[in-house]
Amino acid sequence: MQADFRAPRRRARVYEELEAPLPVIRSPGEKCRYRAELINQHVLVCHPEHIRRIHNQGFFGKGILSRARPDHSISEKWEELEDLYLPVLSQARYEELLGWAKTSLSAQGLSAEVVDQTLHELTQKLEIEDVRRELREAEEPKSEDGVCDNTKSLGMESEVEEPEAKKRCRSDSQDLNLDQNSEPSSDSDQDSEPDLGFRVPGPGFVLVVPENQNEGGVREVKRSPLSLTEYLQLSLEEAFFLVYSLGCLSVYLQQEPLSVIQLWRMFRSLRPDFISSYAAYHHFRSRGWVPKGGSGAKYGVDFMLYRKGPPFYHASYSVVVEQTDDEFRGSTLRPFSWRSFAALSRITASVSKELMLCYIVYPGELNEAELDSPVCLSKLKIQEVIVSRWVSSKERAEQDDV
Amino acid sequence: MEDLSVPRREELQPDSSPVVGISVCDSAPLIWRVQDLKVVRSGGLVGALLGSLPRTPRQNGRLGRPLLLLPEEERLLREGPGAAVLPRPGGERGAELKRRFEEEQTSSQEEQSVLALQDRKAALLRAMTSSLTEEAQQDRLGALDQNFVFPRSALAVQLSTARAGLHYCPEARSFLEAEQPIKTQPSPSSRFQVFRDLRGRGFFLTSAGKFGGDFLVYPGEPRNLSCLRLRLPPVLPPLVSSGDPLRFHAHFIAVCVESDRPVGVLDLLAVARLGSNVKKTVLLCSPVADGDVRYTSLQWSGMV
Amino acid sequence: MSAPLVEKTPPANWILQHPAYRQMEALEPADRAQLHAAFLVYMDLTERRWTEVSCMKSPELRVILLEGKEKDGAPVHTILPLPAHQSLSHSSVLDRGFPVLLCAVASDSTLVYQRLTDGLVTPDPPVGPFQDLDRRQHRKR
Amino acid sequence: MTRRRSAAAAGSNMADLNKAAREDFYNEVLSPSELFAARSRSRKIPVRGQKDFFPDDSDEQRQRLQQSLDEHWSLISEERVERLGNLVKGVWMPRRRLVELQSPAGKFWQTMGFSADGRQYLLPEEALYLMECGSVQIFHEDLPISIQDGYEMFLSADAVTLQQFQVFGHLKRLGYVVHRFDPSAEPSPYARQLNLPLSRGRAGRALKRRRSSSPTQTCSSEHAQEEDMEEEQVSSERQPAPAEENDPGTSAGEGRSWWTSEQHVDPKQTHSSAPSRWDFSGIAFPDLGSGEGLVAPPDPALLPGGLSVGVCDVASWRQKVNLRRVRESAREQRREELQSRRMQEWSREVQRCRNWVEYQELLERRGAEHQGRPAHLWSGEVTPLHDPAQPVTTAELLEKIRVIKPSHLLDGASRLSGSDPWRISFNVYQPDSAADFKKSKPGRPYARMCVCSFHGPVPDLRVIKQLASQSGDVPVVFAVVDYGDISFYTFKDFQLPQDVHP
Repeated sequence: MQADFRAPRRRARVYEELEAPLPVIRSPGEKCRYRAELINQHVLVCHPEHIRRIHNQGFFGKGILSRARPDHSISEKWEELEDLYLPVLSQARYEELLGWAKTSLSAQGLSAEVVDQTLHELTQKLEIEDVRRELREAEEPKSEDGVCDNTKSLGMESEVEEPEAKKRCRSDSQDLNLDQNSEPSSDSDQDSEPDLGFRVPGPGFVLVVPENQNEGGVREVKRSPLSLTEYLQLSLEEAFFLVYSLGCLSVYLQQEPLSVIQLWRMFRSLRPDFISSYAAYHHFRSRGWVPKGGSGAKYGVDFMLYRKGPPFYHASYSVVVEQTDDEFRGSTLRPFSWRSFAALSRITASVSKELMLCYIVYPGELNEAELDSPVCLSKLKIQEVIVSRWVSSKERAEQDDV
Repeated sequence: MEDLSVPRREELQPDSSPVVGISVCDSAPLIWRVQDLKVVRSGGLVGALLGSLPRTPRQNGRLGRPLLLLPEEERLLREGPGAAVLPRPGGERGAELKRRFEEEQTSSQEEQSVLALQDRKAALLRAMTSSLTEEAQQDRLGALDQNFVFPRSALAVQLSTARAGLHYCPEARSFLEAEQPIKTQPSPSSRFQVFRDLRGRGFFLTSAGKFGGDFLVYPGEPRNLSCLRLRLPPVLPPLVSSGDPLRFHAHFIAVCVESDRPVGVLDLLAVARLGSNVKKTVLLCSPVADGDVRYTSLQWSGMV
Repeated sequence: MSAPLVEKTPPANWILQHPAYRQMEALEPADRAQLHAAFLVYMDLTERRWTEVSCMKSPELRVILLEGKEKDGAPVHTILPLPAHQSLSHSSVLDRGFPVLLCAVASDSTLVYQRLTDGLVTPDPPVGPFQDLDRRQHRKR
Repeated sequence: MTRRRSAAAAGSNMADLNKAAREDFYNEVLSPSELFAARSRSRKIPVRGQKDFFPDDSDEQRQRLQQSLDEHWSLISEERVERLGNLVKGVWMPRRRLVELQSPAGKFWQTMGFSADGRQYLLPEEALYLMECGSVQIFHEDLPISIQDGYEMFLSADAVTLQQFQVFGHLKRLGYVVHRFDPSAEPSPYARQLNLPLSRGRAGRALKRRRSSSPTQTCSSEHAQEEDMEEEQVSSERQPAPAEENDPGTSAGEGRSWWTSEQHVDPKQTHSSAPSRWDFSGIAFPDLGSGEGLVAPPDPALLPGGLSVGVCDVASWRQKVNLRRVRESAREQRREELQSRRMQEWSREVQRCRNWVEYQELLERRGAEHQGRPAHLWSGEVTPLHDPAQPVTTAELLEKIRVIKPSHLLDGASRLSGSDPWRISFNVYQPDSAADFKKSKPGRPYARMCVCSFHGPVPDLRVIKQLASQSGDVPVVFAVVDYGDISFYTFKDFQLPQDVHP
């Protein structure tokens, strides 16, 4: 019996347009090659432009400092000060950042004297005019790779991202696209969006306000001691997909790029169920959907499945991945009882999603040598099953009041 | 036949006559007699009603007898106030019973016939206007007397719920066998330990399967806590209990886990999420040594 | 033309230089994934303006725990950061004395917090007439 | 502790027990006057008010609770009283595990019971349910039996179980028509696929079904073998799924109407103005519209060397023929136009190639700029599925990376032996069909029930496949009994539709 397909629910408010469904080139001459680091068994993309593309083209990963979209900035609160627009930090937060800067400087082997002096310079009160001048200067040179030059490099890259500016830049690039569209014989090379999207010269300044306004204290403009650049953390499945299926990502371990096989072996060693989990992920991607493992954790499942991407649609499915042999026996990844099953089914229904069991069927003849390479994926089969509570119309009317 | 020295059933306090008759159907412990149901309920055990409700059988909102006991309830009952398994019917029953059944039905028909006639007369009197003379009224009543027939089809008969009265195998009453084992589904003793402990704290418990837990826990009476600390067998609270599921929402979803057994974080997240969805606290319950139970409340943190 | 240059060696990863990270590393945790989880949770808590956030090693669990207060004057919480694909036993969260926040860390760094408290914590009564949320959802369909 | 108690009970308590039991013997029997009075009693169920959250020890709350309890007990203790004339009389026949009716059946006959040898019978679950409804009075050895007797005599592990009866009663009370499921009455998957009429007479079978000793009756091994053989004969033809199931218009209903495939071909592209070097008139175009789901291999002359193309299964493509197009935002449309223009340009270049050699050269030229692919990805034994230097449309890309084969629940299901304890118990028909329901022609069930215990295992894929294969196009519902609660779950086959965003 075939389950009906339920139309995904579009979000009530959508604030963006889809940049691209996947980070691949669509016309000759474009380039797309990204880099990530394997740190502590996790894959991190550090380059801001790479982050932006990988996230916006397919919604891979999550910003480690942000809730979802990698748009972390030094402060959520911004204030207008004359003609400047500055992030606001509390005195305590400012000092915390300062403390980190200090420890970090010391860790670089600098003498206490140098550290103190650096901090002293850093913490000096600034006049608005100084700030304006520095900002003017900062706008002159254009950085090649989109990373802001105007950072006080203290071992940690300082970079402040100004949301308005970002938005402006992005709409610029869209306009560029439109112009090209009206020009039929345009050179397609021109269409590749250059780094316009991330040239966001953050002010590098913050407005420090005292913890308690009533106790006096002054609001001061200071240099930001450091800000943490956002990194994009990819789940193992996402990373492997970008490497193996799209060929657009290179994962480095201690500055050495890993081959497809090396990565496969490494991920298998990190997560025993990696093959099944990846197979499911790969399958959903190959159908054009966006699986997110992180959102799945919120509901106690392996993936949430979105049409187009989380900004556009509510998730349609909660997915639990299961593996079976070719006799279709057993459920080893997540041995369900009716109890745990009832819980999942109920949670899923309460948020208007459907529960999907995704069985990865391993043929009997598949041996360990074959499993040692992602080529084995082509021998796997996938069986999707939709689980739903069957509710008769009359039963539904009865109140379930406990 | 009746032994008058025995106090009438109604006068018995629930705890002075605590033996509950349990009958076994397809190895499930069922309770049929109202009196037994009341004793069980007064012990704070809720059970689950399975049968169609006589008054309006075609709905599932409210069901009627029999009452199915959870394995934990059944065990607690046997350890506590006492329960006995009623034997399955068996043996001979003769023409004697059939004769008595027919006799009683005949006498019931006679009695109902009289009642029906009275009823009809009363109705007739109400209907007749005062314009009729006394004599005319008497005539009509007399005619009613003469012509009144109470057909057998109009006889009201009882379809007994519990086995009692002149029914098949009435000798069930002849004895109760105290220790007949009940083959219920094996229930882990950790579940029982948790059930006993929570019940001992005065909570009402029902099965929480559809909520992904073991028990739904309804508010109880704090004063019962003292008896738990002393680890006394649960006392019988008064008939009107404050947290009765009839009138109160469950506060907890109890999930029994063995304290040393690893639970997947995803499973934990699922059940906690569920609790927050239905506004209940998820309670991880682990029996530990010497019959004690450790509880951890699992709540959505509100940190999103 | 100005495509990102993979070949260029990127600036050093600030995580590895972060004082809190170095402190955690100094505790010599056995599980690198848990260390990473702990650091992410640390960053999240400071971002949420928790105060006095510190880390320590739990000898019995062999993991890094965090401690901190939601704000000044609030009670101390123990935070147990755990990769979402791991498991834990009930006994490991018992007897902490004060509330434990379990923070499940998904492999893409999504954090999910759960509050664990010893004993029975009665839930807050629902606001307004109580109805089974689940059912109402159903009816909407 | 228990033991001590029972030792005591054996002594003095035992006498008390007997006395108490004797009391009960008369306790719940109504007197003739009570019986007579019962005819005018209320049929209403008191409405349950909103529940409270916290007990607050207030008198008001206590009163409400007391009232609820009073209502509860009065409902629970109420006995069934019926006019003898309204009762159908039945006699329990223990050996046959049937109830034979002694007086004409009532309205229930439309959906329950069966006739054989000129007599009318009820199955035990039907009789018990009707007893609970106050419609029949069942006698055993000339004495009426109680509901309790009915439960104890009719239900057992080797016949109708208590849990099966719970599910039966639950559905009946909601108005569904519920019949025992007889696997031998179901067409084999093969017969179903070919839409064969049942070869053996259904009427004769009906009796057989009705008499089956329990709702869990399994099909005979002989029949199972027969099915297996039929299965083997057609296994090669089974590949294309039945068209009916795959037609999005019928099976997916409206839900899929918004859906579209991006596989459509832009008309501008196909009718390109560029002069063609190919002689299209000489190329036979496959006919996808006719019944065959398979397309013969193309003329080898049209193919580059070293390439062999076999028979092509186009079933999956045909599903997509009638899909409608999704509405796109203006930007999406622009982007797609742009892309199609780029592709047109590319295709113009490609069309300038006279042969495969030239095409390879073009590719090489194009690829030149993509030289220097990172060695760590491309020099190894396993390379990425897609070369990121090659421009590609999303649809092409997805096609390229689709390496894991999807599977259907019915795939390989018939070869699974049915030794598992999972069985379908009941066929269920919609309540609104009850009015014109014909037992002789029940039609296609609305669902089939597999009754299982909440404390038993959850079905694995094998079980789901087995039962799906047995049930055909009727959904199998797992009725999971958790003491008094019954939850129903379905496990349905699903293939996530492709969703291509430009």
